[in-house]
Amino acid sequence: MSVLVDRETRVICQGFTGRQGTFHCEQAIQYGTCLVGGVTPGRGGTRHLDRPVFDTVRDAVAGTEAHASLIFVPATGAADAILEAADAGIRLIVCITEHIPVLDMMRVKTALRNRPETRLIGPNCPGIITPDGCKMGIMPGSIHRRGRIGIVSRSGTLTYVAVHQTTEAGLGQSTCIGIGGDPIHGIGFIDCLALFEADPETEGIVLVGEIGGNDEEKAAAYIRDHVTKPVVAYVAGVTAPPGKRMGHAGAIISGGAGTAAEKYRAFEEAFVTVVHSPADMGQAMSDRLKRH
Amino acid sequence: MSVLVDRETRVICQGFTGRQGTFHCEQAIQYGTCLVGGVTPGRGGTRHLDRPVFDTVRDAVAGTEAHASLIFVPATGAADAILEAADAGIRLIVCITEHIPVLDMMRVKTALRNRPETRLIGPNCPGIITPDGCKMGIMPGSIHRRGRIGIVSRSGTLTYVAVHQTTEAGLGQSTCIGIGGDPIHGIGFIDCLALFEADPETEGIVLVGEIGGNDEEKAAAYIRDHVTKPVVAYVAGVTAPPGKRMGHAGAIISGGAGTAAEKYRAFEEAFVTVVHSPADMGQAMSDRLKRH
Amino acid sequence: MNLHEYQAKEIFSRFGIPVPSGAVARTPSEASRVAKRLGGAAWVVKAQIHAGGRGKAGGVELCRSPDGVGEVAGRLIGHRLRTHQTGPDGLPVQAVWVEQASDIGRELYLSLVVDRARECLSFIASSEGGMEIETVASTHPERIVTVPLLPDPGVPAYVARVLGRGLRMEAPQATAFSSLLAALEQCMRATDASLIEINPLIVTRGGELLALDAKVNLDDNALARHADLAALDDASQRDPAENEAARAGLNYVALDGEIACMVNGAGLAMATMDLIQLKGGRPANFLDVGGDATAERVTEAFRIFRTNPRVRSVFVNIFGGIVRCDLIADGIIAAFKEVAPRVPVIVQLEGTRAEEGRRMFAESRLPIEAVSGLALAAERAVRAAGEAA
Amino acid sequence: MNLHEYQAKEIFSRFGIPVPSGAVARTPSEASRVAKRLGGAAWVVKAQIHAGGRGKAGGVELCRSPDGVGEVAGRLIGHRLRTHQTGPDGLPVQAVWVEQASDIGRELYLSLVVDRARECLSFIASSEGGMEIETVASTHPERIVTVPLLPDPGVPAYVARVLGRGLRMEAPQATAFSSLLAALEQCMRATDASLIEINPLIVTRGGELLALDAKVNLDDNALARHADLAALDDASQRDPAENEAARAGLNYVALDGEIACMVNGAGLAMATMDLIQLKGGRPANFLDVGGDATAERVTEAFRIFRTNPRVRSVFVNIFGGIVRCDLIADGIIAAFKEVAPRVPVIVQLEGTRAEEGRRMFAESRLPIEAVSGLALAAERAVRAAGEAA
Repeated sequence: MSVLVDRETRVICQGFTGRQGTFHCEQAIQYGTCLVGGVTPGRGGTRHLDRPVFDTVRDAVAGTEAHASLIFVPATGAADAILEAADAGIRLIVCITEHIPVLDMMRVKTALRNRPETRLIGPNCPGIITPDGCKMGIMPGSIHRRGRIGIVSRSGTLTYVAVHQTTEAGLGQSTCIGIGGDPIHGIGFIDCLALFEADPETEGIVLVGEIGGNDEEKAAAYIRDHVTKPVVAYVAGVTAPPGKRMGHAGAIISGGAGTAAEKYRAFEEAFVTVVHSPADMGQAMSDRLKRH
Repeated sequence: MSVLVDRETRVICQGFTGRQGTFHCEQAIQYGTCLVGGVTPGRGGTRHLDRPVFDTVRDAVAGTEAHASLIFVPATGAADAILEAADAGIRLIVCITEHIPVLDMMRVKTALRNRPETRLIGPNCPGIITPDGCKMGIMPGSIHRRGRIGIVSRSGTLTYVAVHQTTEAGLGQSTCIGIGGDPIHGIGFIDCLALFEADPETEGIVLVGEIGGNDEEKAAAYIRDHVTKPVVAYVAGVTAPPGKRMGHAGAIISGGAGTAAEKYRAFEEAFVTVVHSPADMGQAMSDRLKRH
Repeated sequence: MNLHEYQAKEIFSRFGIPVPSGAVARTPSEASRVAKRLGGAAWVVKAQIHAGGRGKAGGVELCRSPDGVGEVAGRLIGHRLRTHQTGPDGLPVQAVWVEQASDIGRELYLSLVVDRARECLSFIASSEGGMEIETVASTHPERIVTVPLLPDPGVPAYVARVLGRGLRMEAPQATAFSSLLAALEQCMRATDASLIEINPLIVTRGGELLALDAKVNLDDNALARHADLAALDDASQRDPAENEAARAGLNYVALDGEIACMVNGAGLAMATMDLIQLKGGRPANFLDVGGDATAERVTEAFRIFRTNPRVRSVFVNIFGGIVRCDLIADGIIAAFKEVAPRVPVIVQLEGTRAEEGRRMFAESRLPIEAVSGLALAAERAVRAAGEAA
Repeated sequence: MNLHEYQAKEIFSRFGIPVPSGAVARTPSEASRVAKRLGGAAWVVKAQIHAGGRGKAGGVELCRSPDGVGEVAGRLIGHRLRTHQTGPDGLPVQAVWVEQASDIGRELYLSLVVDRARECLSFIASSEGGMEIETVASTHPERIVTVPLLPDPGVPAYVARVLGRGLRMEAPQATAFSSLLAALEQCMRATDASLIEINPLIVTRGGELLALDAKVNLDDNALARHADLAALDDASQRDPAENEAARAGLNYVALDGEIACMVNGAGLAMATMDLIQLKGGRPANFLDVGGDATAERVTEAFRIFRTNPRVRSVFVNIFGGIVRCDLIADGIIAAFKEVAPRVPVIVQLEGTRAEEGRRMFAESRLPIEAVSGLALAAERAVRAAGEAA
């Protein structure tokens, strides 16, 4: 078992023939991902990486029975690419693209509310990987080991750090999900926590948060009420200068929350094992599992 | 038990001081409905029917702890009234108003998708009643008897006919819901069927459909898979001239469905007791319950 | 509300949806003047009625000279045109649309509709232009592409790509096609239309996109905010009785049976028609007198029934709710005294104070038969019509 | 991207958001000419910097004569203004905004923001204008009204009613207020703003609504589609090192510690700063060199570190993923050779080919200390900084 993706996941890539798409699709194929084709408007009917290219996602779905799509389309067209994937009935959309305008993402989220069966991961994220099963993203496959820990993170490289540490600790990963750092994004901590809680292969969960917003506070409340598996949390940004990233009023709206201290407090109240050093995630998980 | 509304439901009325609002609120109060106040912009701070009037729904909710709203606002402002009620956290919105433009209702439904906790009944409907408990609508209270049958209908007067027949048959009603006949509306047959199925007081369900759209076909599929209680269905419009009500392409989209014959076939395949005469609903329910 | 093709094309032009050069004409001489002014070597003259199927019915003609245009216009204007969509009497042609003949390369279908099931607007496109979409749907459903739009205004780029693929649009038309889609969507929202249909949408041999026909249905409920559009209504295209009824606030649809129905509530009115058919009769109309069924409205309904020579009996079916049956009976009796129907009147009352209402009919000594019970009353109305025939 | 008040007010005018009559001036004489041209008896001169708190810092002055306007402008232009939001060095004033003084009746607060939690735009209003909204939120949260908007454009009527109630708008301002809201929403969408704040929004004694101040933040990610707005950027309002970094494609934020950090990935960069603090040091900057950490970017980063006199050690923290650590080590070595830092350099490599990378540093015989282990490396960087101080 794993979460959201496995060997059976039939993946297409939007922006397949571009530089990024080509490079990461090659890596994904090498990793063993069931990548069945790709989409580049105007290139329909050709082949790329020994797989068919289609003009539209609808064509690709009809031609390959894909139900997951990995998006490398540049920022100006990325929101449109997500909408197209949803329209075509894709169930899992992973958007790697960064720098999508926030109003575009608002529109995307509104449209996705009409499609509860469609899940979006990202944008501006490393993607999702089930070790030895399916790699949809830009993470280095080699650092992963099939194992017992579910990892969910807002940050790209910090996900890899958590992966590395759990691999070193001999725990391995069930599935790792980078949900992305944009203010408006697809699935969040709570969705992933629910999935990991329900996944028999996952024995512990590492959550990597960041300052800003109040997703971590909501995740903590959710863990308290719904998660029985041990959770280790780290929140980056204790030292980040305030006001450098978001407008004042944006913080007000979420009830003044958003600092690392508040997030840590929320996790502690939910009996989450918190670590204040990014170097301690793997060890803390290992210790917690021994006590569990 | 009952469905959605009972003696404890705290109701406000939007369009409270208007002619329609005044008349039907008087009736509702007489019937025993817990009507706690109303909203008419510009009249905040005054009293009407011995109850407080507020300028906005937010004020009314703050002042009365209402969680249900009955709307009699004229068509030009009705969509806005629904949106205001949802914004103020109202959980059950019943909109009686007819003739709301369809693009306005599209907007309303999009907004309500952000608020899964809010239910809308209508517009263009008679409302909802739990006999001897709560009357939110324009139905004649006197024809109802507290009892065992849940009634859901797209048509106003046909609801009353179904009520009358189940009263005459000695069955009575648990709750009666007129979902309204507009192309885009709030809760539908399936929502009501699920509620009646879950309600211990409801022993049988009368469903009154109409030609057009494919809500009846979807309801039939839902009954087949999810409803264990006996259902009697009548569909009005066998003789209605085609094309008088909806554009051609509108029907295409729903796969050519929409005729009374197709709807009857769908119900029969779902083991629903269908009646072809509107005079037979009560009797059919009575017979079916005896066999059950 | 339906619009004429010429009105729809004028609206299209306003929103930048390309249509052939043309103009409306209300007399034959005006039609031939229009042709001269437009220039060119061939013109199409199209009868303006609120119905499809005009081509097969002789309502659309290609002419090679302005005189020919005038002749065809003369044959059409002032006459009734009967198509498979009009009913046996046809519809009156009061104007023709004259346009330059187009050099048709391919004929496509494109419409934008209110998509009830998805609760949004949806584009429907088909490579089979010129055919009724219902026909394509039943014979070649795979040739129809439907793309729902997002709730907020604007047409995303992928929509144009998906529809373009379905219609086999070529690269040279890609930009024009996506502008066309954007214009259609703007037109739909700005006019509160419930349907915009272009059938056929053509690609000319020169590679241009043109709306060769134009159908726009407006949302009646939104006409209050579009006074300019409401003024485009052409009552001549409706049954006169329906127009009269609409003025009186009645919801009336003429049918071709012999039993006139008067009912309070649209659903019950449909059910009453069904019941009449079930008992072997045929309804002469659909008529919803509204919840309160005032004496004025009942009187007006009786008047309309009198003008219909096919009517053999009148069936009044009232469910007394908030408005009591006795008050409604009072209204019916008053109306009867003012406009006595020449055929038997059967009344069925149910609900609040039905008993009292029935007694009032009995005491009125008028030829009104009050029958208790829906099924029984319908049977009686059907029998009475048979006896009167 | 931040805008100056004068730029924001010019945008406001374009969208019909009422602002006091005024103009920007870049010299004292221009400022006094503006005052004369505007006319009136009193003017307000406002220093244009990208920070709030100008009033208390002497950056906003009321003048009773055009000469006075010139004097105040002379005092401001060409100097740095320090407010509680600017940091110790203040920000350079290169222009002032001169406007007619307004006859203030009431001061209100109104903003339109990107509401992350609700994933929509939301209005925030408060009857406590002129105060920072954060202060009101902590002292009088009940005086703040937040109304989320629908996903589609347009401001529903109820939004104006609810906000109007919260701001105790009187009937005479109702229409102007709802136009103001509509204009704000249009402005937000048309400019891809992430925040529009009017603080204070005033009601004049004459009952007029006026945006007395104007703050607009634009979404950097959307600037590509707004060339006109992108041109409004004022680099003088940012740290010079940050500007340099931005040109090199580095994500750099200057801080006031002594340990320079270079990290690949924004999250890991933040985590690295946290780790430094945990070990008793203080980071001199946030710096994300990007996933591939090319020799050019590393070189540029080393250059920036050299210009910061506070830096006592450099901590390079790289997690090798798709791009291997040995290649990155190569880049670091090349950069080091070009711009040798004057302070100790501690490198921690993890991930793909970390071992090889570490060996390359050893073999390079450069003064680069490769430390294995995140915590250990951070400790070493902190210690090195202490030794260097």
